[in-house]
Amino acid sequence: AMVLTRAYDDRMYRAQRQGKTSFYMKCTGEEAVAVAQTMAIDAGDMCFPSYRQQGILIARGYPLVEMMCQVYSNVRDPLKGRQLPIMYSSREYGFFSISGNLGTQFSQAVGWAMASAYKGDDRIAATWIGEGTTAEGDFHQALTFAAVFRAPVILNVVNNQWAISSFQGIAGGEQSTFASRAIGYGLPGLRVDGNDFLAVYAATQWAAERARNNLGASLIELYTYRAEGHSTSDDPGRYRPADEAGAWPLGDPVARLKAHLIALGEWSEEQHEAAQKEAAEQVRAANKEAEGFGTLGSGSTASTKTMFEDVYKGMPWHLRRQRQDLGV
Amino acid sequence: AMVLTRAYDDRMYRAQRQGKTSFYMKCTGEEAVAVAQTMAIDAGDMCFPSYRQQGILIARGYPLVEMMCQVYSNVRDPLKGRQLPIMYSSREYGFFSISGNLGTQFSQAVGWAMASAYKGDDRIAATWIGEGTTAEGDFHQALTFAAVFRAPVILNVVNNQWAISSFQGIAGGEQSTFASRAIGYGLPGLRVDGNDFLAVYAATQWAAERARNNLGASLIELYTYRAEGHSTSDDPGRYRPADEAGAWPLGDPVARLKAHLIALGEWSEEQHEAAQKEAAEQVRAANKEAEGFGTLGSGSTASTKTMFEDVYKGMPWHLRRQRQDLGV
Amino acid sequence: MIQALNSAMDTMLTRDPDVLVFGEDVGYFGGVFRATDGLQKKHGMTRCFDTPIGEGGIVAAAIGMGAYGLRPVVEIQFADYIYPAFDQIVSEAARLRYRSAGDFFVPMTIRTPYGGGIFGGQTHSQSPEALFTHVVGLKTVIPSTPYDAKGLLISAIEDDDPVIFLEPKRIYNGPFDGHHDRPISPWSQHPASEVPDGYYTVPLGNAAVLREGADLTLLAYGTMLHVALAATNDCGVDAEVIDLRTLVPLDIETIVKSVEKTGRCVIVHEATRTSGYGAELAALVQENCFYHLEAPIERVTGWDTPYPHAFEWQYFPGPARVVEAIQRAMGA
Amino acid sequence: MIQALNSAMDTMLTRDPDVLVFGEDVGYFGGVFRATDGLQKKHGMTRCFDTPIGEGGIVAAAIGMGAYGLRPVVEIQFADYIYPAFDQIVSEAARLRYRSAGDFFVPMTIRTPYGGGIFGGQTHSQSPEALFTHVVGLKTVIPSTPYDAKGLLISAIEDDDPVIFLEPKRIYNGPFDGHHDRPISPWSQHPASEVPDGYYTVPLGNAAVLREGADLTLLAYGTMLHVALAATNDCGVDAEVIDLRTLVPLDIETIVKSVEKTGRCVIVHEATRTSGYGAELAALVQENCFYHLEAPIERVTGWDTPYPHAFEWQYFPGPARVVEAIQRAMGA
Ligand SMILES: Cc1ncc(C[n+]2csc(CCOP(=O)(O)OP(=O)(O)O)c2C)c(N)n1
Ligand SMILES: Cc1ncc(C[n+]2csc(CCOP(=O)(O)OP(=O)(O)O)c2C)c(N)n1
Ligand SMILES: [Mg+2]
Ligand SMILES: [Mg+2]
Repeated sequence: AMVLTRAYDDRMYRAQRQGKTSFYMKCTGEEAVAVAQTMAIDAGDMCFPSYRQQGILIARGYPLVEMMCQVYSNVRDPLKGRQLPIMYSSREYGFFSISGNLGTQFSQAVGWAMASAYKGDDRIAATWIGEGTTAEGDFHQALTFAAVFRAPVILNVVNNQWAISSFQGIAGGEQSTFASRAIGYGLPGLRVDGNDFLAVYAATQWAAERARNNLGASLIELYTYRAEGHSTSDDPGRYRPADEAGAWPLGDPVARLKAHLIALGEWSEEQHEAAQKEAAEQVRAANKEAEGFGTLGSGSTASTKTMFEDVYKGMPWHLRRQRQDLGV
Repeated sequence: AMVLTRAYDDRMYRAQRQGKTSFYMKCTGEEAVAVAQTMAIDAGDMCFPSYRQQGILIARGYPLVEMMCQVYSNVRDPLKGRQLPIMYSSREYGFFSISGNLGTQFSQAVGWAMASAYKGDDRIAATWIGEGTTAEGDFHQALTFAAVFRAPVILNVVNNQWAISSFQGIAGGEQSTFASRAIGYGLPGLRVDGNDFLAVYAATQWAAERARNNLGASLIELYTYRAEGHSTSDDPGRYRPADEAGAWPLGDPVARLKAHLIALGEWSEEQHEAAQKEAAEQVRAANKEAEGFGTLGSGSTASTKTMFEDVYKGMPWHLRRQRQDLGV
Repeated sequence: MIQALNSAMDTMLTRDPDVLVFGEDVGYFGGVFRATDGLQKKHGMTRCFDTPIGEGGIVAAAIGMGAYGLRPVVEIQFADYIYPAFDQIVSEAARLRYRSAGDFFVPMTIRTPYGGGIFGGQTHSQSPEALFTHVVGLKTVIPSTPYDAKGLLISAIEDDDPVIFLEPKRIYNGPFDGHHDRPISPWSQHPASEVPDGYYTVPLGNAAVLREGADLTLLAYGTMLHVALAATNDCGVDAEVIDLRTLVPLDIETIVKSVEKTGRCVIVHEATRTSGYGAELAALVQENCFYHLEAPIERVTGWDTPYPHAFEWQYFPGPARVVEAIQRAMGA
Repeated sequence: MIQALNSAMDTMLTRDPDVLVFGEDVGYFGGVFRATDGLQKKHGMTRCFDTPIGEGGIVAAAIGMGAYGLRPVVEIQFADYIYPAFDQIVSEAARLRYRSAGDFFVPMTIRTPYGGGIFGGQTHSQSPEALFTHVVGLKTVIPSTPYDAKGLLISAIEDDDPVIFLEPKRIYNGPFDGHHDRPISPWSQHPASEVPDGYYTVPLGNAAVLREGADLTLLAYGTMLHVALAATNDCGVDAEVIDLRTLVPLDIETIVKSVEKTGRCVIVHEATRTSGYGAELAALVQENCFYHLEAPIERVTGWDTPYPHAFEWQYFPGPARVVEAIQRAMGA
């Protein structure tokens, strides 16, 4: 899944560069976070991600074609062209609608978990936030409510050391770790090497166990590195050394897992290459299909009148009138 | 000053009960917090209080008459009858305008401290928040900014165990102490007996020292007890045992300091009674003067046209027109 | 009215296990205005409970619960304190259905007392309804009678979209017509003061014509509805008084029908004037009834200042000011 | 326009040691739109710096600094992300002077890019100006040309009241008249595109008549000002085009004078329609010019939906829609 996620990112990034859509965000170097954590929780558990956990959908087998159609805002886009590329949503796959507003999902996940507990449901919630975003009030409200109401939720801080142009110190990462924020709320705070697939898996499994047994929430800081730019609108050359990514000692999660498995004799270069080829092929095929449904600007979108739908469950008179004004 | 504060509270509380104003809030049982802390910092240091630190003004010698005129919203009210009683403001006495919106002052104090540091000014800021209000986002933003910018500020959490009807556990006080919230930000967190005048003084002195030497912010949790109702609009009988206040082991800060000083031979019952008499007298005299300027409803207020002033520095046309519409 | 609101929540807690009621001081204490009095005792700690003091967290939790499938009813202690939750309301609750193409939605009701007349000063007197009417995806409801309060609140709770339910705190415990210097005529004299037990609804989006009239149309809601009625009686003009009840979606037909009949319109609200909801109403009326209008549409509103404690009655747009506006409109 | 804004801040940082510039990615990087490019390098880390990602904390810090006596200029990265700071803006910055009877005030400027036309989707395209115009104590400013952008920003920074300074991001890097399908005419063809070096001001509260006309008055601001001009050229109606520049306090005289002359008025903004600032403008125009109006006041606005990514140009109120409104107004 990590390999597939990377192949997907590369393809979509190229698509944006080719002008097939307006925007894209990669998670290169952070694949282990979303993928290992998704594997460590149950398929029924609810995820409240930030925009850098596309690996969740891929690990859960959400169709690549649908993801691509969302990125292309085309006629098959499940979100009807309404959202910026990569702001996926799928209730069916336990993936909450991504918001452009940072941090809001963190405290919402606590509410979902409270509801699950109220219903005696054994599903838990998991949510992800960037280290930069921990400075928002939502982070504090999430920890406060999670502690007070003993909500079955896993609160993940993805510390990829950068928030667009500002390094983790601007968010307070130099005075203390983000994991230690949990202490003051009486919550356990774990800090793991986010590029070590197995470590991430183990820590998440522990927290999931704890939540499922109604022992309450945990905070996990996943220490990783944003290997690429913040998004296709960003130019990291302006604020960090070009070779920093390469110099990052904890390396590439894919390469590390591969090396580890090969050392164990569970995997081989050949198998890996084959896996990469297969992923690339799968992505290529999916992209071919997705592009068949149109790319941004190709004019192949949901019908314009859908623009006025879903503001409310029904359509009040003023929206009907506006739709008529537009003549659709 | 503690004795005077209590005498003041008693008088104003009675005034409200007599219908001379709309609202009042006492700090009974918490006098040591504001008074000892004010004595431990410099007169030039800036205070961003909540509504329960009237002791600051009294300790700094702000005229009782002015405080009373504010409570009565009368013609001499320095705030021109605009604010709810007890929402004092005095730049001259280093007392920031009290807001009805909880918590906002906490992060503003950090900004003031950043400004002081920027100017190379050695004045520091001190701010107070109730334990219940620590759940607001402002609390988190204050600690984050204070840590990142190493602001010379003292962040005080007054844990009087109650937030209107909810005990400190609703704010997360059972899972962990409020002092421990500081750890996750890399700030020192102190927890002191808020009813022990000398302990409060010592802790505050240490934090002030630290801030003044540009070593950064500190968080102090002052553990005390709200001996009276939340405000004159509140009826604690509905949510806590009537005798709880009496049963509170850490007792009355005034009585404790008195006993301590008498034990040391520095003070006597007679001196204490004299002090109480003098305070009562001082308050009585001040109140006589203040009531002379009118009480709420007596009609003796600032002129009605002042209602339209200070919305902006100048008065724009629409406010001039509205003032004319009212015919003032 | 407070009992009517309490009864609405009691009724819904009884009917629907997915309804939860929570907020600051809402549980054990029953709310600072007693709106949730007895609900925790009757329905249990898991159905009606106290929260930390964090409006943002309260609304965020409600959104998450809504995404799960519950129907949270939250109380913001005063409308003046809803701003810490503004991001969750505007960026999240209001947009979730749209941005997820219907995949997720927020069947949440936010109850909050608004308005002045209680010497609450500038942070216990605000009327922020206009802000919410500008946010697409929200419904904004304001009752003016006990009967409507219960029926509208039940409709709001059952509604699958987020509803901002603003409660006129000045008339929580009895009617008030703006004549602060006179004895108050009791609810009993008010048509809609009888509150049936049990379940009933008043649909969202329907205004009520509380007084038929031929000469002028008065548009009001909440506390000001009663001020408008008092002003009508005071000046003897045959005004048609319309209680909007729902601000968004607005019952435009009822308004247009009335103004086309009367040709004159006065709008009354307590909120500050500039960009208040009266502006939208005036814009709509002149767009829809331009050729029927015989006089400029008048707005009687709170002044563009914070609500000053000592000047409660100089600030409050009472019957006298409404009468002046009516006379200007009739004179024109 | 972005260089003009940068120059305004550079000028003020140079002139006044009490001016500080900060926000997310504002310091070392120079802002995601480059508005503060080079300012940290030139004026130092203590004058222009990066902050944590917490809009509430950013504004709170600015308020505290203002209380100290500084003149903070903060950037909110997108207007869509200003809501976490809404409580500090509405409950604190806007009210501090009033509630302290002038004892404390907030000489803060909040800069933030607003508006669509860049395929930013629903959270990088919002126009929330109306919300701020309803908050007493705030001034709301929106420039439409590089010259005004610099002059108004300097005035805002020097102003002793809190100013919400909304920047039309669509025209940051060049003009745009709404004809997304045609080549753009460069700034050079625009009268006010020349930006002098150094210090100069454009006063707050004064509108500008950008085109005199006899038949109809077009009210617009920001990006839509250029759309209004384009529409005028497209339909050949002799419209008077007014750039409001400051929404609060509004230059009512200029507007009234124009509408009394033309008798027709069309209001254009990109924000959603219901309770948008166009409602206040329509209400004011009909209150002040009722007897001069020959046709209903038209509003051309964004639809009452979030800004949909794929339907950028069906949402954006372009010249064609303005022309239709002009023709309706002329035909009436
Ligand atoms: C409330 C809000 N403020 C600002 C932004 C603009 N913004 C988008 S991403 C980003 C940086 C986030 O960094 P981090 O939380 O570390 O997440 P990462 O991008 O590293 O995954 C910022 C400031 C936003 N989207 N929402
Ligand atoms: C933002 C906001 N939310 C709610 C309130 C209503 N309120 C006023 S005081 C109070 C309790 C505060 O308790 P605490 O912080 O412990 O302070 P204390 O009263 O104990 O000194 C509440 C909920 C408010 N004033 N502002
Ligand atoms: Mg990051
Ligand atoms: Mg308390």
